[in-house]
Amino acid sequence: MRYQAPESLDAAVALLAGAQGEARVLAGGTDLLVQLRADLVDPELIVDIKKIREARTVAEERGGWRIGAAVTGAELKENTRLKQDWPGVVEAANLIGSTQIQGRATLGGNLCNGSPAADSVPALIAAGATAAVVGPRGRRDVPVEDVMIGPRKLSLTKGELIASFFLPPRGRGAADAYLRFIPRTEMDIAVVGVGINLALDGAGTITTARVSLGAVAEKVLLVPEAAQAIVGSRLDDAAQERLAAQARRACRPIDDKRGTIDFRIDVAGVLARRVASIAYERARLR
Amino acid sequence: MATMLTTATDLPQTYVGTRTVRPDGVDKVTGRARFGADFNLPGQLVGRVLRSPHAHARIVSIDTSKAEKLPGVKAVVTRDDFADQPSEFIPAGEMMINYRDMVRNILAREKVLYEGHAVAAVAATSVAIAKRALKLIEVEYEVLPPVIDVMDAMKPGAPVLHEDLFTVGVEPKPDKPSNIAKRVEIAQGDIDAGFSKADVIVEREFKTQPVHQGYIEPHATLASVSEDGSAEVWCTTQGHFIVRAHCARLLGMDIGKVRVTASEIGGGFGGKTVVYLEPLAVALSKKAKRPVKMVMSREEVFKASGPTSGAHVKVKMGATKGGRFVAAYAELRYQAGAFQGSPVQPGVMCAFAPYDIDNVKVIGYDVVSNRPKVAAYRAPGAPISEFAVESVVDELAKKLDIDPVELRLQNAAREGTKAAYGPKFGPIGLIDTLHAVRKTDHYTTPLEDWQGRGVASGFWFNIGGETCVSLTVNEDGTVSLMAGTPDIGGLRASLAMVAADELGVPYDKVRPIIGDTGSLGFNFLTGGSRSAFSGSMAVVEAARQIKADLCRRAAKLWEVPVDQIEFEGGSVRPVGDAATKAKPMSVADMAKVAGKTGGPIGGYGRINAQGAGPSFGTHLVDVAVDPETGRVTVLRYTMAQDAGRAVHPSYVEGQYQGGAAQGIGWALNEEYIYGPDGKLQNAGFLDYRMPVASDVPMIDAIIVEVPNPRHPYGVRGVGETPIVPPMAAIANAIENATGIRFTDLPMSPPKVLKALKERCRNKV
Amino acid sequence: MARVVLVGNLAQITGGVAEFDLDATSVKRVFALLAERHPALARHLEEGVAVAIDGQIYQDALLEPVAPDSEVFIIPQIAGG
Amino acid sequence: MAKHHVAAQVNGDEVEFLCETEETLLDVLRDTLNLTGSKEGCSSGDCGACSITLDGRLVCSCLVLGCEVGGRRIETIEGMARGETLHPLQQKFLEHAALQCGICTPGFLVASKALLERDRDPTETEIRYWLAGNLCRCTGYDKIIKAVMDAAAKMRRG
Repeated sequence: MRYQAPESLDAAVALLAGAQGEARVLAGGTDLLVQLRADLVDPELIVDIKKIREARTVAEERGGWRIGAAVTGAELKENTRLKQDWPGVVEAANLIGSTQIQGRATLGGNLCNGSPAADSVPALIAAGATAAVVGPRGRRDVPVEDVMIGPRKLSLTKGELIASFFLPPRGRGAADAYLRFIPRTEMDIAVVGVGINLALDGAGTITTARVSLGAVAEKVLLVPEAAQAIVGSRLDDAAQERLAAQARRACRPIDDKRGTIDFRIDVAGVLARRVASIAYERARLR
Repeated sequence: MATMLTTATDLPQTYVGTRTVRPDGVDKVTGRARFGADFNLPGQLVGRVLRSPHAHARIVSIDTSKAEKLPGVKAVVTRDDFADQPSEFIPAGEMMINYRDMVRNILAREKVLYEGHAVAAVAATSVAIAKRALKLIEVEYEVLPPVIDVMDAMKPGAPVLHEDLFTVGVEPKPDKPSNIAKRVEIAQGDIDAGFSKADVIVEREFKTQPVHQGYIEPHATLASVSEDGSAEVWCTTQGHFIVRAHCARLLGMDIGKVRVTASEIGGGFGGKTVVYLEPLAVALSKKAKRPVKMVMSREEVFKASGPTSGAHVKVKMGATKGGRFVAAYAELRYQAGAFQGSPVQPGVMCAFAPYDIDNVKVIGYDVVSNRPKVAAYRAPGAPISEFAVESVVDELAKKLDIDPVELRLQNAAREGTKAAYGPKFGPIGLIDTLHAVRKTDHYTTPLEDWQGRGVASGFWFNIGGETCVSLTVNEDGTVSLMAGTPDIGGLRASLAMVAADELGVPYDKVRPIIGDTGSLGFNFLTGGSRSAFSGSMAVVEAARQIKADLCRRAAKLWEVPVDQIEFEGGSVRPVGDAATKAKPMSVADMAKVAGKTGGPIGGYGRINAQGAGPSFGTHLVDVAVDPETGRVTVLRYTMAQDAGRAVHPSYVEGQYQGGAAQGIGWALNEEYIYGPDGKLQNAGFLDYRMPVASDVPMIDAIIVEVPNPRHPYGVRGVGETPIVPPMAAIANAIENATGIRFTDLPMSPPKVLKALKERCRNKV
Repeated sequence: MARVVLVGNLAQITGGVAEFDLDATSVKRVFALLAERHPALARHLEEGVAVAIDGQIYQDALLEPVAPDSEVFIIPQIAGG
Repeated sequence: MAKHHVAAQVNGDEVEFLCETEETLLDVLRDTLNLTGSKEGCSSGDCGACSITLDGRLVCSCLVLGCEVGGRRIETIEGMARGETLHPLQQKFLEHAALQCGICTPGFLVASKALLERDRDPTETEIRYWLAGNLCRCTGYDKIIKAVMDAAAKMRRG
C-alpha cells in the first residue's frame, strides 16, 4: 500500500489518475482508517491531501466563503466570522463524532465517504454550496447535491478529487441551521438529519428557502416542495405543519439498526419544524 | 478460619472508612500501569483467530495445509489440537464447568454455533502474515438455519443446536433433544391459595435483550511454553487461578506447570471470568516453541465473548387492598447462547428476594440459541427477573393508590424474613435504603410535564470463597501485602487500609500487590462481589498470626510470660506484673531484631470465606420524555445501598454509580441487533450504544451501613446490586411521565415514539 | 434433629420429598444421610450445592457444624459477576 | 514497498521510526516506541482510550497513520507529568477516585487537559460533551467530571 502526500493539486490528480489499482484520498481519515482496519478496503495508493494549500485553507471570497476540503471541523468552529455567516454548516460539521473526531474530520471526507447520513452534507446542500472538483480534465464547480448519487457512490470520475467548497455570500436577513436525531446525545450516526437555509424580507416573510434531509433515502435529499411550503410565510404554525408534511413525503428510508422507517419519517417532520424555527429566529436577528 | 473472627467493635480503625489515595493510582494516571495488551516478550509471535461467518453450520472439513506452508507462519491449531472432554459438570475453583462445552466454545468441533465462533488459530511473525494465513485456511461448511430469539428456540421444530441436549428437570425425561437445557423451580406456600386471597392482581410479560459487559479493554493474553512443557501466561482476567485450571485441563498439563500472572485489568463485570484466547495462545506457543500474543479486536469482543442473557419473563403478583403481597409467580426464559448455562437459576432465586411473601413460585428455563455463550455480568440473572418484578410492584402501587416506596416498605424483607429461595435473612438493609431514598429532597421535588419519577429496589446474594493473602513485615518495618484476586476497582487500597489498621502501621508503609498463581494458594476469582469482603478477612487472619508471633518473640526477648504481653496500637507491650519490665516495641522495632528472634516476620491468611451478607439497594430516577421523538433523558439519579461497612467510601460510591450507569444503558439503548441471517449487526461501540458522559447526570450515591455480623469490619460486597434496580426504576419513571408501561428493553426512541403514537390513535 | 430442606430441583430427585429431620452434626453428615435415603442425590450434592445453616449461606463447607435445632437449606451454588 | 522513515517530536523528544503505510500512530506509539500508555479499545475512534494531541489538537491516535506525522508534535499521557510533579488533573483524578480499572484514564486525562487549555472554566455540561468521545464503563462518569471541575478550579487559582 503506497502513501503519497503531494503539495499541489496537479500532483494529487496525476497520482490518482495514474494509480494501478484502487486509490483513496486521505483527508481526515476518520472513515478511511476505520475501513482499512476492518479490511473493508485495500487500496493500492493513499493520497494525503493535507499538504495542499487550497484543501487546508478557509478564506472569504467574492463575499462568500472558500473552505478547503481537508479543513477540520474543529478549525471551522474556531473561525468566528464563518460561524456568524453559516452557523448551520459549522454546527453540522461539529456534530460529526467526538471532540477527537472533530480534530480530524473534514467536509471533503464527510461528503466523499458517500454516506446518506453524513451530518455536514444536508447543511452544505441547504446552504447552496458548490464543490470545486479538480481532475485530469481540469476544474469544475459541482452543486454539492450532485456529488453523491447513491450509497458509497459519487459522480466523481477517476483522477478527480474535491479541493474545496464555496459557500455563497450570506445576505442580510438570512440564516441556516442543522439538527440531527441520534439515540444518544453524542457519538452516533444520524438517524435523521435536517438542514434548512432561509432568507426573510423586512417584514419577516420568508422569501427563499432550501431544505435538505439526511439519512432518509439512498442519498442526501434536496426537497424543494418542503422549501415551497414555508416561502411566503412567517413560519406560522400552518406553514410549519406544511413543512413537516412535505419533509415526511420526501422520505424513502429503510429499517435498520439505527431506526425504523416510521420513526425516520416521523422525526424528519419534527426536526424540519425545529430547524426552520432556529433558522428563522437567526435570520430575524441578522 | 473465617468463622473464628470476632466482630468489629474490638478492632482498631484508623484508615478503614477514610478516602485514601489508591496505591496503584499513580501508575494508572501516568500510563505506566500494564494491562493485558501491554506485555511483550522477545521473539513473540502474533496470534490470530479464524471465526465462523455463519450463525449455524456443520463443519464438513478444515484444511490448514496452505496456511501452514506460508512463510512466517509458525503454528496453526484447530479442534484436532484439543482432546475432547466428557460432558460432566466438574468443579473448577468454585464454579461448575462443563468442559465438553468449553472445549467446543474455544474451538468449534462438529458445528459452529454462532457468528464469530472460533474455528482455527494461527501464530505468525507479523500481523499481515497472520491475516493472510487465516485467508488460506479452507473450511467447508454445511450451513444450517439459525435460531436467535429465546421464544423461537423453545418452539417445537426449531433448529436444534445440540442433538444430545435433553431437557433436565422435567418428568418424564424427554426422548427428543431440544434447545431447552434445563427447567428449574423454587416454590413455597400455596400459590393458588395465595392468589385467591388477593384483591388486586397484576400480570405482565417482559422482554429483555442481551447486553454486553462493555469493558473498554479487549481480551488479551501472552503465553510462553518452554521445551520442558512448563507454561507462563500473562493475561487480563478476573481470576488467574481459574485461567490456570482451565488451561491445564484443556491442554492436559499439570496445574503446577502453568504459571499465570494477571495483568492490570481494564474492566470485567463478569465477562473476564471465562477463557477464550488463553488456551489457544498456550496451544500455539507449545507448537511454535515461541511466545504468542493474542489480542481481540472490539468486533471479536462483541461477537465472540459473552454478553448476558436476553430473556422473556412473565410475572404475576397479588396483593390485598391494604397493600400486603400475598402471592407471587414468575416464569423466566433465559437465553444461554450457544451452550447451556444462562444465569436463570440466580434469576429465579432473586426474583422476589426483596419481599416477604408467603406464597411464591418461580419457574426458569435455560435455553440455547445461535448466539455467543453468555458470560456472567454483574449480579448474573438478577437484573432481568427483578426488572420485571419491580415493574409489576410499581403497577400494584398505582392500582392500590399507595406510594411506591411505602408499598415496598410494607412488604420489604427484613432480619428473620424467610427468603423466597429458602433461608432466613440475617441483618439486612433494604428498609434502610427505602427510608434513605424517601428522605432525599429528590423524592419530593416537583416535576414538569413529560417528566416522570420512578423507584425500584434490588438484591444480590454476594459470596465469599477461597482466598489467600500473605503479609510480610520487611526489615525496615514496611509491610508487603500479596493478594490473589485481580484488582478491578480499588481492592489494593482496601486491603492495604485493613492491613495498616490491623498492624498499626502507616497506610503508605503497606505495599499491596497481586501475586501470580505460583506465589499463593488457590484464589477464587474476583466476582460475586467477594474480593474486598474475602480479601479483608484473609488480611485480618494473616495480621493476627503476625501479632501472635510478635508477642511470642517479645516474651522471649523480655523474659516475661507471653500472657503478660499484648499487641496494641502497633506495638507489643508488657502488661500486668510485667508492665515495667520493658519498653513497648513497634512493628518496626521488632522487624530490626527479626533475624535474632527467629527469622522473617510474616502471616498467611488462607480461608474459604463464609458469611457474605446480601446487599440491597433502592434507586430513584427522574426522566424527561420528548413526546415528538421518543427520546428519554435521565434528569436526576439518586441511589442508596447497604455496604455493611464501606472500607473505602469513594470506591463503594464508584461501584454504585458505575452499576447505575450500566443499568441506564441496559434500560435505554444497549442491545444486540441481529439480522435474519443470524449475524450481529452492531459489533462495535458506534452502534452498541453504551452511555457516554453527556448521556448521564451526576449520580448521588448514598451509602447505608448495616454491618455484616459475619465480617470483622462488617463488610458486605457492593459491586453487583447497583445494576439490578435501574431498568425498572427508569421504566417506572417513563410510566409516570407518559402513563405508558414499557415492558420491552431497551426503551429506545423508536419504541417509545411508537407507543406514544399508538396511544394518540386509540384516543382519537 | 436438624430440619433439612431441599430447595428447587433437588426435590424432584426425591420424588417430591423436600423436608427431612436428620440427626446430623455437620454438613458432611447431612449429605451422607441424604445420600443414604436417596442415592440419586449423591451426585448432585457432590456436584456443588450451597447450604444455608440457620440463614447463613455456606459454599463448599463440608466440615461446617450443624446444631441439633438447626434449619438447613440445600440451595444451588451462587457464583457472580 | 519500503517502510516510511518518519521523524517527529513525542513528548518533547525527537524520535525517528519506520512504519508501514497501514500502521496507525497508535500502533507506532505502542509497538515501536513502547509508549503503551495510550490504549486500544476499539481502533475505530469510538472509545477515546488512545487520545493524544497532534500539534496541540486532540485526536484519536488510532485514526492517524504513522506515516502522516512527519515533523509533527505529539503529546501522550507519558508526557503529562512534569518530572516528579503530577499534572493537577492527574492529582485530582487520584483524590476524587475518578478511576476504577484505569484503562480509560490516560485518554480522559489527555482529553481533559486539551479542554482546560482552551477553556479555563468549563461548565459541567461542556465537560460532559467535550469528553463524550471517551468511554468509561466503570465509574458512571460522576467522579471523573467532578475531578475535572476541581482540577480546573485549582488551575484557575494557579
